[in-house]
Formats: sequence, C-alpha cells, structure tokens
Amino acid sequence: MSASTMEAALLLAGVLFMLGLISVLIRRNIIFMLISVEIMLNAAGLAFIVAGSRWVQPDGQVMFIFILTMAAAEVSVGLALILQIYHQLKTLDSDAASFMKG
Amino acid sequence: MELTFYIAAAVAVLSTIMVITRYNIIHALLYLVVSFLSVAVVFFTLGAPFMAALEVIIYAGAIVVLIIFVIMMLNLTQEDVQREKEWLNPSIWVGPAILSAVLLAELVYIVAAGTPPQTEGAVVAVDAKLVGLSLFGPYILGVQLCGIMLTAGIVGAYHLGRQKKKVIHRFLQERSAAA
Amino acid sequence: MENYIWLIPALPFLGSLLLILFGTRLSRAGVAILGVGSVGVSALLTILLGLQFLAEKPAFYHQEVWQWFNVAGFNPSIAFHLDALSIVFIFVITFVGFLIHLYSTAYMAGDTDFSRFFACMNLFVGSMLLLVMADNLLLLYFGWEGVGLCSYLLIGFWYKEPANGYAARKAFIITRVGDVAMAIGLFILFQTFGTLHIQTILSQAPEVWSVGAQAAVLVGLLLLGGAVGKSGQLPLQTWLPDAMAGPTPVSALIHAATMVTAGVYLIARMYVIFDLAPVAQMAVAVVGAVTLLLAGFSALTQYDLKRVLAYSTISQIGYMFLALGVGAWSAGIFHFMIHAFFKALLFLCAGAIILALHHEQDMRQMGGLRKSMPVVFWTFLIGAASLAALPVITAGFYSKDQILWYTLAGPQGSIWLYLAGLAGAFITSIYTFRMVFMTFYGEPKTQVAHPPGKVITIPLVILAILSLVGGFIELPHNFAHLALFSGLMAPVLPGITANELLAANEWLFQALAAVVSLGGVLVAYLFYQKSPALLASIERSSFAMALHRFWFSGWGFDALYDNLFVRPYVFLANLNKRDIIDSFYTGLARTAEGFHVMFSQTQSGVLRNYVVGIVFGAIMILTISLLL
Amino acid sequence: MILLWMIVILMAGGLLAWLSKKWHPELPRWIALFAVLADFILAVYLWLSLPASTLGASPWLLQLEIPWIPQWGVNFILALDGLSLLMLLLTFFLGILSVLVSWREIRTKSGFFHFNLLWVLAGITGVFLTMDLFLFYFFWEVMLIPMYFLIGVWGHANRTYAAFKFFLFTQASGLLMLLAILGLYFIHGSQTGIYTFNYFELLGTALAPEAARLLMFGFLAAFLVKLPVVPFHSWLPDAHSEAPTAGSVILAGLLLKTGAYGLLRFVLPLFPTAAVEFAPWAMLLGAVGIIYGAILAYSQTDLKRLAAYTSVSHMGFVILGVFAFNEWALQGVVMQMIAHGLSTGALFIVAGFLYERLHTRDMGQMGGFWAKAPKLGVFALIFVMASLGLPGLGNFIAEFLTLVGSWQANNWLTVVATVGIVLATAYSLRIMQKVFYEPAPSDHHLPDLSAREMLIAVPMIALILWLGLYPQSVLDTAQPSINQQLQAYQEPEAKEKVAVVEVPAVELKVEKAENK
Repeated sequence: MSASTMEAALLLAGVLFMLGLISVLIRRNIIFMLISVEIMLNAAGLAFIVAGSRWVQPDGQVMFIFILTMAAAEVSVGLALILQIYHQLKTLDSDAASFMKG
Repeated sequence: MELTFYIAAAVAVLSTIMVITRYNIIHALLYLVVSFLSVAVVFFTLGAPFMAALEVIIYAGAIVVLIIFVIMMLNLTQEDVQREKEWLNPSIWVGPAILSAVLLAELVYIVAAGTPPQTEGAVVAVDAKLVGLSLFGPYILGVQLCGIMLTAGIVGAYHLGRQKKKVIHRFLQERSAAA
Repeated sequence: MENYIWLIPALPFLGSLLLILFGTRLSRAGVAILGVGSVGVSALLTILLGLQFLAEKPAFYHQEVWQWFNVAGFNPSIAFHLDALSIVFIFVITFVGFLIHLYSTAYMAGDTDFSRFFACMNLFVGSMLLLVMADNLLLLYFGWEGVGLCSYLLIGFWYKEPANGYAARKAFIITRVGDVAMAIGLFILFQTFGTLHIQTILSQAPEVWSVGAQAAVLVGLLLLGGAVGKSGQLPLQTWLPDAMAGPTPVSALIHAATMVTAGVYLIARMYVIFDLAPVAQMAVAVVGAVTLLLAGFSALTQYDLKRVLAYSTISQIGYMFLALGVGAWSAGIFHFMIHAFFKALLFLCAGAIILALHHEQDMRQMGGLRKSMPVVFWTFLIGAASLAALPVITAGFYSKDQILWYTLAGPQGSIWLYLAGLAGAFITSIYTFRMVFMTFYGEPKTQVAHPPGKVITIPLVILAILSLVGGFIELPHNFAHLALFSGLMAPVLPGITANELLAANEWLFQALAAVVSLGGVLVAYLFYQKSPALLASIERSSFAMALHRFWFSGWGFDALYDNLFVRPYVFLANLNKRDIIDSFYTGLARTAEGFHVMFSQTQSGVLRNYVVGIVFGAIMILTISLLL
Repeated sequence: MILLWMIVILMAGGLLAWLSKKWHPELPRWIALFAVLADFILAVYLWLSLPASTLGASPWLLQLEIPWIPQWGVNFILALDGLSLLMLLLTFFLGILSVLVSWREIRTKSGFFHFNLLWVLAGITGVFLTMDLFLFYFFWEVMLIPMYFLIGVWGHANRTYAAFKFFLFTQASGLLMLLAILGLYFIHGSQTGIYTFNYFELLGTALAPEAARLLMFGFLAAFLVKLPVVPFHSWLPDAHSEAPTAGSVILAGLLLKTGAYGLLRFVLPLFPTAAVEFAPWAMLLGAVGIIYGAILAYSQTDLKRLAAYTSVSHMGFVILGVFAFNEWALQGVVMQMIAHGLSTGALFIVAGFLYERLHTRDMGQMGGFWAKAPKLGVFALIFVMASLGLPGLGNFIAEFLTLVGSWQANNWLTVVATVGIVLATAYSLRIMQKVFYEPAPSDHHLPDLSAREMLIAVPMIALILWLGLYPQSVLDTAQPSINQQLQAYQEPEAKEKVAVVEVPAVELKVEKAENK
C-alpha cells in the first residue's frame, strides 16, 4: 500500500474525528453525545491502526485494543449515567444537567 | 486493495455524516453500525484483520446493542424526535462546524507537511499472534490496568444504573426543594 | 566615707522600690518616713561626704559598683565619679530634695495616691543623682532618661485630667527630641574615643581634636541639643510651662531646682568639648541670651502664678547657659545653686498659697495675702528679691552679677550678650514684683482656707535663709573678694579672667546692674500697685493686646510646633491608619478574587461549552506549534 | 542527645496533652506546663553547666548528628551555641508564660490548643537548633501550621482572615527559601560532588556573585517576611491582633525572632559578599521600618494592633543592626531579640488581661484604670517604658548597642533610626494615656492582677530589669557565636578598628586608691 493511502487513512481518521466532534458540539441529546464520543474514539483507534500498519508493528493494534476496552467501559458507565439522569430529570437534554455551575 | 480502502473510507465518512444529522436516534444508530463496519473494512485493508473483527464484534455489535437497549428502556417517542429537530437548527451547528473545520484543516496540513519516508509495496499484515505476544509481553501492565478498568466499569455501571427511588443526590434534593 | 558613695543614689532607689512594692500597705506615716527618710539619709551622707571632700581636697572620689556590660571594648560601668562639680549638684539635689520631700508630706497629705507620689519622687532623686554622679556618659544618659520618666509620671500625677496627661506626654516627648541629639553625640564620641568614660574623653579630646574641629563642633551642638531639651531652652522650651500641671512640690524640685538644670550640668561636665568648639560654645551663649529674654517677656504676661515661675525658670536657666557660653563655668554653676534655693523657695511658697486658696492658681483671684499668710509673704519676698537680684543683701545678686560681669568682661564676652542679660535682669525684676504685688498686696479676693502648718513653713524658712546668705560664699573682686565657690570649682572647671581694661571699672557695672533691678521693682510698683489704671490704658491699645497675646502664648511656639510637627504627624498617622501597604496586599487578594469570579462564570455546567473550550485549546496549541 | 530530648518532650507533651483532654479537662494545661517547664530547666541547666567563656575556638556547646536520608545528604543535625541557647531560654520562658496566660482564657478545645502550642514551640526549638537546611525548612513549616490553628480556632472575631493572611505570607516566603536552599544544595553538590544539606559544609560554598545574590534573596524573603520588614509586614498586625493572647506572645516573642535568627545564622555567614552589597538597602529598610511602624502604631486604637506595629518598629532595629556587621550591633540585635520578646510579649499579655476583663481591645473604651488596677498599671508602665527604650531596662541596652554599631556603618540611617526613638515615645505614652490615665469612659469592673497573673508579671519585670542592669551574662553567652557569624567580615572590620583610638580607661579607676 502506498504512502498516499496511509495519508488518506490518517485523513479519514481526522475527518471521522471531526465529525464526531461536531456532533458532540451541536447535539443536546445526551445519547447522541455519547454516540459521537464513540465515533471520536473509533477515529483515534483508526489512527493507531494506521500507524501500526505503517511501521509494521503490533503496538498500534495493542493501543486499539486498549481504546476498545476503554470505550466499552465508558459506554457502560456512560449509559448508566444517562439512565440515572433520565430518571432524575425526565429529559435527555444535557444542558438541563448544568447544576455544577461555578 | 486501494480501491476497497477508498470505497470503505467514503462509506465511513458518509455514514458518519448521516449519524450526526439524524433526528431519530435509532436511525442514527443504524448508520453508526454502517460506519463501524466500513471502518472495519479499512482496518482490513490496512492489514489488521483481527482488529477488523474486534471492531465488528465490539463496536458494531456490543456497544451499539447496549445503546439500543438503553434507548428501549428510555421509551423514546415521536416527541423526542421532534425536540431533536428543534435543537438542531443551523444557528447551533454552524459555529462548532467552523471550529472543527479549522481543526481539521490544521490536521490535514500537518499530515501533508510531515511527509513520511516512502515505503512502497503491499501491506504487510501484522497478525494476531504478534499482537497477542506483545499484549502479554511488554504491555502486560496495560492489560492488567484494562482489566481493573473494566471491573470498575462494571461495578460503576451497576451502581449507577440501579434505580434508587428513595435516595436522591443531596444536590438534586436541594434543587427539588427549592423548586 | 567614699566607700559609701553608692549609698547616696541607692537609698532613694531603694525607698522608691519599697514604696512601689509595699506602698499600698503602709500607713501614711510609714510612707512619709520611708520617702522622706531615704532622701534625708542621702542628704546627710552627702553633707558628710562634702565635708570630707572639703577637708581632704582630693581631685575626685571614684567608686565602681559593677561593670554594666562589655561589648568589644565598649565597657561602661555603673560607677560614680565625684568631683567638686558633682558634689555641688548632689548637695543641691539631696538637700533641696529633702526639704521638698518634707514639705510634700503636708502638701500631699490629702491625696489618695500618697505612696505613689513618694515612690516617684524618690525615683526621681535617685535618677538625678545617677545623672550627676555618673562616671560615663551612658550612665549619665541612664539618669537623664530616668529623670525624664519621673518628670512624666509626676506631671501626669493627677492622671484623671486629660490635660495633665497631655502636658506630661509633651514634656517627655520634647525632651526626648533633645535626647536623640544627645544620643547621636554619644555615638560620635564613642566612635572617636572608643569609650564613653567622661574623664577619658575630657583628657583625650584636646589631643584628638584641634580647636574648632568639625567633629568637636558637631558633638558640642548635639550635646547642646540634649541640654536645651532637658533644660527648657530655646527651641525646646515649650514643655516647661505646661509641666506646671504637676503637684507644686514636683514643680519645685524637678522643674525648677534640679532636673531642668541637667543641661547646665551636662555642658559644664563636657566643658572641654565646648572649649574645643567655639562655635558650639557661642551657640550655648546665644541660646541662653535669647531664651532669657523670650521667657522673661512671656513671664510678664502670665496670670497663673506657677506659669510665671516656670517662665522665670526658663529665663534663669538661660542665664546659666549664657554664663557657660561665655566660659564663666563656675559662675553658671554658682547661679544654678542659688537659683535652686530661691526658685524652690518661690515654688514652695506658691504651693502654700495654692493650697491655702483651694488650688486657685490665677493671680487675678489673689491679693492681700500679706496679712493672712505672713510667713509665706516674707519668705516669698526674700525669694523674689533674690530672683530679682536686689543688690547686696540677696544671693541672687551675687550670682547674677557675676554672670553679667563675665558676659561683658570675659574673653568670649560681647556687648550684645551683656545688653541682653541686663535687659533680662530688668524684666526679671518687673515680673517678679508684679507677682509680689498681685499676690500679696491689694484687696483680698479669695478667702484663705487654712494657713500653712509647720511642716510647710520650716522648709520655706530654711530656703529663705539660704537664698539670702548663699551668695556670700562668692563675693566680687572689688567687694571683699571671697572666692570660696570658684575656688572649689577650680580643679574641675577652668577659671576665667576678666578684661583688664574693664576690670578697673567693675563697680560701675555692678551699680548698673543694681540700678536696673531696682528700676524693675519701681516699674512693677508703678504699674501694679500705684496706678493700675496706667497699665490698663496701655493694655487697651490693640498693639499691646496683640503683643500681650503673643507673649502670653509663649511667643507662639506652641502653635508653631503644633502646626509644623504635631498636626501633620497626627494627620499623616490617621490618614495611614489602615496601612497603605496593606492595601497593596489586599488589592492583590481582591484581584485574585476578581479573576476567580470571572473564571467561575465559564463554569456554566453546560457540557457542550466545556467541549468548545477543549476545542479552542486544541486549536490554540496546534496553531502555536505550527507557527513556531 | 539532650537537644533531641528538648524537641521530643515538647512534641510528646503536645500529643499527650491532646489525648489527656479525654481523662480530665484540666489535665492538658498541667501537662503543657510541665513539658515546657522541663525544657526550661534543661536549658537553664545547659546554660549553667556550659559557660560560654570556657570555650576555645569553636562556639559550639553541644552537637548531635544522626544520618537521616543519606541518599539526599540529609542529616538530623542539632547543634547548640550561645545564640541558640539564649533563644531557647527565651522560647521556653515565653512558652511557660503562654501556658499560664491561657489558663483561664482558653475554654474550648483546650487539649488541641495545648497540642498546637507545644508543637509551635517544638518547631521554634527545632529552628533554633538544627544545622541541617533540610531539617531547618521542616521545622520552619512545623511552627507555621499549629500557629495557623492557634489563630484560626481560638482567635478573635476576624480570625479566619488573619490566619489565612499569616499562612499565605509565611508560606509563600518559606517556599522561596526552600528554592534557595535547593539552589545552594545543588551548587555545592556540583562543585564538590558532595550533595548535602549540612550547614557546616555548605558554609564554605564558593558562589558566583549573581548566584549568591539570588540565593540570598531567597533566604531573605523568608526571614524578612517573618521579621517583618516594612513592605512585607502587613500580615503581622492582623495575625497579632486576632490571635489569642498566648498566640500573640509566641508570635511577637518568638516567631519574629526566628527571622532575626535566620539572618544571623544563615544570611550573614553564607553570603558574605552579597550581604555587604545589600547592606545599605537592608539598613534603609530597617530605618524605614522603624519610622513607618512607629507612625502606624501611633494611629491605632486597637491595643493589640498598636503593640503589633511597635513590633514592626522594633524589628527595624534588628535588621539595621544585622547589616552593620560589627560586634556592637550584633550584640545589640541579640539583646533586642530577647528584650523585645519580653517587652512586646508583656504588652500583649497586658492587652490579654484587659481583654479578659473588658472583652474589648478598643482603647477608646478604656481609661482611668490606674486607680482600679495599680499593679496592672505598674506592670504596663514598665513595659511601655521598655518599649520606648528607657535605660535600665533591656531594650535600652539593645537599642543603644545596635545604634552604636550601626553608626559605625552608616551615619544617616542611624540618625533616622534614632529619631524613631522619639516616635516610640509618642506611641508608647499613648498607651499609658489612653488606658491608665484620663477619666474612664464607662465604669468597668476591673479587678487587679490575680496571683496567677502576678506569677506571670513578676518574672518578666525581674528579667527585663536584669537585662537592663546586668546584661553581661547574656552578652557573654552570645559573644562566641556572634564572632563566628562575623568571621567572614573580620577583614574589613580590622581596618576600622585601627581608626578607632584605643583608649586605656583603666588608670583612672585606681587613682583614688592612693588618694585616700
């Protein structure tokens, strides 16, 4: 695979990351935000894979596994939190959960 | 192989755009599955078949299913979709989009500027055995940490997800008292 | 006998200590015995010692009690040096002090703080003795400050009246201004000589400094600064009239007879420095001359009996300074001794009057006391005569005449100083007899409550006798020529020789002095006894009234200092009460708090805003790293 | 070993006092009293058994060295010389007084109070004893935190503010000192290869002028804030006036002295050239401090605040003297440390006595107390006079020696400082005037000193008189260690001495003997 593909793959990671980021920024629905974070994590993982593939080393994939694990844990805890928030506030609006105002 | 990569990449980008523009959360999740699958294809083209498999199983499988379960528990209706529409008007998303575009532009610039040394030829697959060896070799500590984190995640999810009717957080209690 | 020198100051100190510790538990008689007795024994010891001194004629007695401290060669001792000069001083201090103590037992009899009074008085006598007996300047400074403290405590003795406390503070602070000058003088002396031992300095000074050396002049002026502070001379004289707030015996002892003459002692003691610094010595003479005139004019206008005496004290000390300034050392000390007698006498008489008239001090409310208080009248008259230097019979005549004579005929004399002294003598006799006429003649205006008892009159009589005969130990050259006093002083203080040319006509100047003082009496008689209407008509003119006001307020020095130093200081202090520097730190804290408020605004609790922050941060970091 | 015991007794006594509150409410006081008393007796024993004059070249009386963290070159070094011994005596004496003074005043949490009190004292003891810079910094902090609690828990109305202010000032400056200590450590290490915090070994470190200056400012920061010198003084009035009486006594009497001690012990010998460069500025700060403190003291209406500003003024003499670099001035400084500890401590105790009776510190509400409490009046009078530098009391010796010494170094600043004495008179007499003279604005019930209070007052009076009349024993004790601190300055000093005319003052004393 050519270097240009590598660059393209990195760019793909960047684009996906940006899309996730935009989503986090514009969404008020807290589940959407969680999904967007997943997209971003996935994009980051992609970047690792690209790097590992570029140097033909397993480290990139190892990192991806770590990210995966973390994403899984994050989703489970995050969803539990979402449930809790929904039960307390009866809404999924993240702006409503703004009690920690300074 | 390259063509596969580009097609998969295009699909990934398109489906992700669809994810972030949907009002109905189930639709968004379906597109998300597509996005994950296409990224898995990209992994495959990059010579990481095992990771592609994991991507399919865990991201497209487990995580998305988990989210769907939760959505089912939340019992969302057409009203929520409507509200989503109200929340997502252009005035809200233009600013963040510009910001992200700037960030993207910088990333592109960095990738383009820092040209890596050319390595021609086919992709050399890094097989799962090698990954496993390094996981349980130099990265053993990280694996253990991941284990701890997962345990913590399980415990945390259980603890947080429990329905405690009586006990409300004191902060929220004050809130409700004030209201 | 000289092994017991230390007892002389120690006894009053001991008395004071005992009175402080047990004074409240003793009976009044006990307090009186302790207070008067300690000073009495001291006086007795002094007289015995003085007799031995006269018999043996040693250069000096010296006794070291203990070494005070020793730091790198700076080793002052608690040690006493007694020569003729000190003996004259301790004699006056203990003897006059004893009489005044005795008098006080009657004067203060009704006071609730009887023991505190005697504790302070004893402490004063002890400190004053320390001052004049010290063999080094540091110990002298010890006594110097000690008497300042006692003066403060006794002026403010009736502490419940805020004005008294104010006067006391004023006295302490103003004298301290002088003390600072003196302390700086001591630093220079120490730097130059490596010691503060007086005799060493006096013997070394001529070798180290030539005549007119800058350092010598500086030291001389600084010592003069200390002296004017303590002695109430220009420009630090303003505290003394106010110091009359204290009980009258205090005024007699501290603010007339002894403490205020400490400056005279200091200058006489350090005469070598002044010999080496003609400029400083000239300054002493000028300060004395100006002060005696200014104070004399102020005394003319006062109505408070004690204030007249206070101004007269300032004026008489001015004479002493004048004498020292022209090099008539022994004449200055002689006048000190005589002045102590008659001024103490006058104050004690004034006290007797004040006591008899229910603490009335205004002379306009007195009058006609000649009949009701004959003993006081006669003794007061003697004191007044001595103060006015009425010729031949009074001691004051001999001492003052000697000063006037050397002011003119001495090697450093000048006609201007002489004229100032002569004018001063004229004014002195006017205000003195103004006092006599206003108080004892005319119509009685206030009823005498109780005539003074024996304890009060005995000291008066003794002092009156001394005020008359004290002068006969030193008679002028052309008039029996008796020089007992200056003979005594000769080993300690250098003598003075009069101008040959003038000496032939000395009697002429004596006659002039006599005429002047008699003239003053006559003027006073004219204005205050014969035809008060004449005086009243003069006083009605606006110029005279303004002058009167000006003199009455002590030439406006109080107002001047008040506006120049006190008020700006208090204003500045109050302005800065909250400490401007602290506002810098509180300002710093305020700023931090402001930032806190500002930044806590960004903590909106809205998750998306935080994400925007993160994105901004990422963009910034990337941009910066790209640009660099 | 006896040195270690001193610290251990205090620390253990503190813990015990805290615990003993459970058994009996009065027990902490007695335990604290006996702990400090034991230390005091130890110190007096040391003083009597080790007369400084018998020493040879070395000023050190006792030394204890235990390796602590050898990897970093940290040793547990305690060493005692005349200077530290005097400071210890003062510490324990004032410690006893602070326990006595709190006997009735402290009602709440008395166990914790005495714990803090003893630990502050332990910290101060450590600061005066340790000769390892690491340990020094440790003790420097140890005395800080309990003091924070003393002010913050048992203080007056505005105590939290004052405690924070105190903490921030001293902590910030202490950190600068830590930086300087580390800087010295690394410079010494890189030069010799031996990384150590040992004071004795660091003494000879050769420093580049620039480095020496920076390091000196690090040390100065801590000491000048603690002292305090004028632009950094503003924590002091708040801390002093809000602290409980014992806290004020310890603050004024001891904590300020650690700053002065630090200047003597560390700044002078470690940075001789930099200190000489800085000397005129330091003396200027001193002179400004004397005047500025005096002016501020004059305007205060709060008795404790007034006393606090007098401390600022008096500490000006310390820095003036320290940077004069001669024996007179340094002896004066040592005397000033002791005499000021007593005199200002006494003024705070007077304020405490009055507060206990009147529940106010406002002088506007006092007056005419002489009639009601003559013993208190005499006690106050003596220490008011001490603070204005009356001869016969310790402060006079201190101030006079300091000024004599500083005159040799700088004439004009000495003149300014001497003028400060006049201002001292003004504010000191104001205390007497407002509190004891004048008619009382309101009729308070004011009992005179009780037996316990006399037990506090009488030793203080005796001591200040002793210091004023026979200070030689104190001066002798301090002398060898002062010479030690001055060693680096002896060269220029020798030249100056030649200029001074040596006058033999002995002959005159004998003369009279024959005359008889």
